[in-house]
Amino acid sequence: MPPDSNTIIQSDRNITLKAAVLEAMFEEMEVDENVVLIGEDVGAAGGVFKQTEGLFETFGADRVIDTPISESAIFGLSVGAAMAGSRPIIEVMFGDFLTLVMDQLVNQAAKVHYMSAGGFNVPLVLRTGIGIGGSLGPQHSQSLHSWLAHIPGLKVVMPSSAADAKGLFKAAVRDNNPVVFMEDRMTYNLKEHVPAGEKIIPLGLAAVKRKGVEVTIFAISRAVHTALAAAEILLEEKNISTEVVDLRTLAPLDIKTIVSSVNKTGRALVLDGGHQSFGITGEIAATIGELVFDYLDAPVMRLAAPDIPVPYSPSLESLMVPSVDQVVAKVATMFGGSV
Amino acid sequence: MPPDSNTIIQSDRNITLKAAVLEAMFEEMEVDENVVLIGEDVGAAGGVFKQTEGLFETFGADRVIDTPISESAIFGLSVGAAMAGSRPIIEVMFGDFLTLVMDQLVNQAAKVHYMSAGGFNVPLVLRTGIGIGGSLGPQHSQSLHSWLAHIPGLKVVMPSSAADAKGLFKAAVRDNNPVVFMEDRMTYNLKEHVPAGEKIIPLGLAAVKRKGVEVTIFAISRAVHTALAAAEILLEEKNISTEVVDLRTLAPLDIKTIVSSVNKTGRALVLDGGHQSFGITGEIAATIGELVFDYLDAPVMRLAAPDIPVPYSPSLESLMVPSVDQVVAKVATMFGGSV
Amino acid sequence: MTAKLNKAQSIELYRDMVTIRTFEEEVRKMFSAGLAPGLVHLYSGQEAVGVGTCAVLNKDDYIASHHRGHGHCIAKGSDITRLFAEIIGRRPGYSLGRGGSMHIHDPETGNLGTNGIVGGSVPLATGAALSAKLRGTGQVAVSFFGDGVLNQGILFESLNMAALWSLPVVFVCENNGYGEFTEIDDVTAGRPYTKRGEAFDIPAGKFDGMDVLVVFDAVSKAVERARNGGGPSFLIFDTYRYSGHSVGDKQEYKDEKERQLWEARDPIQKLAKLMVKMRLASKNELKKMDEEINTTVVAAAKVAKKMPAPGADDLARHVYAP
Amino acid sequence: MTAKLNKAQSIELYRDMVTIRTFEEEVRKMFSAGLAPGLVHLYSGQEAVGVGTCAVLNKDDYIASHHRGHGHCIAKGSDITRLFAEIIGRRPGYSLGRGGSMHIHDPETGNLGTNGIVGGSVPLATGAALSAKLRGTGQVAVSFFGDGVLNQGILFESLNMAALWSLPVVFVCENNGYGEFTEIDDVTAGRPYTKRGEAFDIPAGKFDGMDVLVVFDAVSKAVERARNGGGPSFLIFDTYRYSGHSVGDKQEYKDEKERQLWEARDPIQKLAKLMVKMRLASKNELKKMDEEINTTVVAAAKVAKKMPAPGADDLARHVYAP
Ligand SMILES: Cc1ncc(C[n+]2csc(CCOP(=O)(O)OP(=O)(O)O)c2C)c(N)n1
Ligand SMILES: Cc1ncc(C[n+]2csc(CCOP(=O)(O)OP(=O)(O)O)c2C)c(N)n1
Ligand SMILES: [Mg+2]
Ligand SMILES: [Mg+2]
Repeated sequence: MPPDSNTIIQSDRNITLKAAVLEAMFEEMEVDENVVLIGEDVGAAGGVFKQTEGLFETFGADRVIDTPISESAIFGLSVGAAMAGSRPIIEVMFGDFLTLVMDQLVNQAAKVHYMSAGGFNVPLVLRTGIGIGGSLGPQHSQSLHSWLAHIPGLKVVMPSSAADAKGLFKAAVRDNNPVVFMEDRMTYNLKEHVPAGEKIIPLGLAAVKRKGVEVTIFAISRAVHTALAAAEILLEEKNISTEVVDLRTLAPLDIKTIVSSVNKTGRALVLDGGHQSFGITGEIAATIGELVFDYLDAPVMRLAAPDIPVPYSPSLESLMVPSVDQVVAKVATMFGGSV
Repeated sequence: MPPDSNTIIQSDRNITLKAAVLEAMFEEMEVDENVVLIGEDVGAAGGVFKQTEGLFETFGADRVIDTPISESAIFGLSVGAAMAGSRPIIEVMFGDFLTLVMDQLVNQAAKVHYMSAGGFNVPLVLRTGIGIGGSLGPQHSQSLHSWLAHIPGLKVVMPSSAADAKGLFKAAVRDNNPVVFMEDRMTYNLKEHVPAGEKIIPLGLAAVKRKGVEVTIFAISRAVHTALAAAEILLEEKNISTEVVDLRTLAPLDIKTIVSSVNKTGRALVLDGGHQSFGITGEIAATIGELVFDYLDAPVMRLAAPDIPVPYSPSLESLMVPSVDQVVAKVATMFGGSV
Repeated sequence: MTAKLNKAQSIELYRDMVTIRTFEEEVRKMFSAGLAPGLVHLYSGQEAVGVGTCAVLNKDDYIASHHRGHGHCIAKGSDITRLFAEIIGRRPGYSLGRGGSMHIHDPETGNLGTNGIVGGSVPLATGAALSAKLRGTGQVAVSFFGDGVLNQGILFESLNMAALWSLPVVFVCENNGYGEFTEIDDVTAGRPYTKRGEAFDIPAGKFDGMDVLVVFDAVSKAVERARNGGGPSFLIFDTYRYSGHSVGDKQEYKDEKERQLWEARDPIQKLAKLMVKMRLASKNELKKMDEEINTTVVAAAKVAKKMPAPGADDLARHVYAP
Repeated sequence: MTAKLNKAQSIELYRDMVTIRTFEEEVRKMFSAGLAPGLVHLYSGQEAVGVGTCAVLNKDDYIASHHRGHGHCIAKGSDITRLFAEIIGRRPGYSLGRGGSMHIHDPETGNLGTNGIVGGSVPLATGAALSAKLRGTGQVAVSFFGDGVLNQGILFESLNMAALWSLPVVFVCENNGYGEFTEIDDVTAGRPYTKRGEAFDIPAGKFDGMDVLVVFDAVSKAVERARNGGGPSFLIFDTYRYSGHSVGDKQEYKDEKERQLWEARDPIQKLAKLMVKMRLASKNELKKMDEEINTTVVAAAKVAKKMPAPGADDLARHVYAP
């Protein structure tokens, strides 16, 4: 039983992102017995962040599998299991440890369907926690989503809120491709109303989280909340009408929604929590520059984490996360002296 | 003795890129006994592409070390050795196998200097062959330079020609940081005059390989040659004056040269051999869009490998490499109907 | 097995080994003629391992192969024309000609693929075994790998989980003495190498990989154990690759004597002699079979060479599954 | 060592163990007071391993530590005030407060760092040993790692190269029975675990990690062998962490009895009893020492707490070496 699933009544389903993903796992494991969960401490312990709590008790040790600390082979085994007909969900505790599974992810999982001319599928979900916060230090704070989005054959999902997380996770489990599902730990406890039951959000659709007409902020994962807060301030303090687009998935990337928003607003800021250089902001800004050039009233701006290992000390760590103030300031520059 | 080093007279130093790097290794190993070469088949066999030929005979098994097939630990040991005072050159046979060393590269090598507040350096060069060609198939044709350029603490060098390769390799060996030196195998046999002896090319300086005034093509590694060939055709057939900038290093990135070139030409195409989406072309195009916006006469365009695993069959493989014709066509579109 | 070897079985083993040898000769010719564009690693000399192993397996059992994998594909039952086609990059190949020699997958025969990453396929086989166990299908998986993999970390991680969960997987190490141009004994500590399996309490053994009946016996026991829930086995077969690491390698690092010693133990000749001795086949019958096989293989090669290359519209297919 | 244990030595071992225990208590308090912002993993209970090992080493010998590494830093001779400072993220810390508990490096004491990647530091120690050998310095390196690392591939790869090249490295596994909340025996195949070293022909042994003299003896032999060109050793010390995985973990997965059994073998009490019995120190002297250490450690903590956080201009320093 996932916590609260029975006790929460429909009208009061205000739950956290963490609980929403857990609920998605629970539901998907219930409908498809080929779905198994594999990872370190995911079983009896219920996950180091209690993010898999209750699954072991419900589905047993055969379907909720505690592993040794062997990231490379855990993931490699999952690829083989997926090729053979299972649908594994693999948890990699910290996104920083993706560095240990890259060979199996990039050279095997991402290419098997292509290399076998469609003969084999690799239906799996790699779930991992990312982001800066809580002073976890340089080796536990990285967000390497730009790497993954660069690899043909992988899908990359990064929800910003509970309802999206649930719907996207369910879509990820049902997808026949390797999907990397990245959750910023700082969003784990964000609550919102999550509709009960079957609500699947197809991968590849961005969501306009706030409508506006003068500038668009593109963001994903935790950064969406920064964007929304900045939009509020921009309206109140500078009378700038800001649209906020949550990309939700990087691969597939919803270029249509990106283009149509900037066509309307004429200005764009791309915001991200990963390191800025050679990260995702470049791709999105470049895409906009290429496709919307004639409608641009200002250069496409970018804001992401500085190119520095994420430090431990809270006073420095907080400088690594693009702030609401920085976003406001950056957007203001796009309106020149006029604001 | 590096091949030819004695027999070639100064005036006739027309040597291949492969020989130039070998010469650089030879010279650096001669002047600094802490420089050691480590890798698979690099010793007695002289490298699978004969790229380390002669080093074993000259420097012996203590300094030219044949390893087991254990990429993760080979690289990890090298990091430890570098921290302790050695200056290893590590060869990873194919750039695709970087996936096996990412943990030690990203979580250790790149961050040690920062995490130790300057207490330890990690002076090493990771040398690897990349690129598309020769039908090596999906697992032996990747160019993952965008990953590396995204990681603070790493330097990334990608020479396009023999003289650059030698000067940059020597700089890389003398650098006190982890440097990834990537050579496109398709450039291995390109020859040019390489000055004898000490000529170090500092990391972080792009080179204008052809002067022009109407459009700039930014490229790196093998793609520089595509750009140069296209520039020639553009001049002859369309009377377009094209500047070609060889970035040479991605980290540090020579933004000054990039900006000043586009300030002059007003048009830019970014060309690369890696997959296009979320690759390096996005970063460079976005940087130009941000910094040169007011001087742009056309959207910054990009051309790179499609987002598809690199296929084996020659007829398809060749479609993965941006061609001279594609570059010419793309540049032509920037001049609208006027050309 | 020698004692109870019957005619049908012996002929099947013989036929498969000769088919592989003949196939590889054709591949070598194709390469020399410039038809096989990439790297090709020939299996000649190692036939007993692949054939002896796959002879034990059911069609729906899994194998995961490596860069020297043509022999495994053939032994597991893939179509040789389509194999040729893939190796020379033609559209009817197993991957539309987009994978080549190192990336041949055949779901029909449970073949999880030849593989370009040394060690990369070990967890794939182990994971297929995990899935078989979870789904209760009774399938077994075989992981083929070269001696070079004895030093890849992912092997050890896989061994640990296979043992821990008693997975129905057989680890088959083909020790041909070399990884590319380096002698395996020069870069590998610990003797005998079977201790690498025993460290995980996995039953391990080292066998003559030039004798197909020895292989068949050893693998039979391992597969039986696996199928009965007894977990993995770790088998090392000593064998030899007659060719260079890939076609084109002149093998200057090997000495002539070594080569002769191994060739004297040729797995095909060995079985042939035994069959004649046990009166399972006459020399003439074997010779006839050789010729038949040669005709078939040469014909298949000819067909493959006439097959079309993939078209531009094949480039972007199958990047994502529907 | 028991037989020839002298006063000075025993006092040094005792002092280091008590310092670590006291230090960790202060860290716990700092964490509870909200001063240590990240994750802290305490070494309490395991002191004998770090202290017994480092007592054998010279100052310029290398160690590479792991996420539970405060004890190693102290035993190797780092300054406790700067350690506290780093753990609470203050500028005078070893990394300007930018590394924290899991990223403490001290070149002065040959400490290649505590480490946040399970298994990540094993090749660092092995590589430092390679460098020492190449440079002919006579230095030895110790790789400290937890039982969880027994299943990480990079351990095996490192063991192989260490054995192959007879590197002066000692592999010290601190088996405290758990990796986070999972019992090591539940996820680790093969008994005894020393077979993981023996597979590479590395001399291996399992020892009581609650007895500092046992540790000292075992490591002494290993270091001597390493220094004399005899290559690596693989030592497993059975020990116990009194605290949770990190401060905050309530350890519901452990049972009370187990805890009591281990506490009865407390390494500090054990040495204390022996010292009294051998008349190397009286109970009173030990008590006085405890108090002195407590005063010193508490004072250091106090100093650290007053130290400034790093400034914004420290953020971007040292991304690249000059
Ligand atoms: C991870 C990885 N490292 C290196 C290589 C390059 N490589 C291809 S085959 C080979 C040797 C493999 O030796 P072995 O496993 O003994 O197989 P054999 O070729 O002898 O059949 C090497 C080093 C690779 N393909 N993958
Ligand atoms: C590569 C990697 N995987 C997982 C983790 C998360 N993690 C941190 S400590 C730990 C348990 C380590 O157990 P062990 O090695 O026995 O050390 P102990 O904590 O018992 O001292 C885990 C899984 C990590 N830090 N690095
Ligand atoms: Mg071999
Ligand atoms: Mg432990």
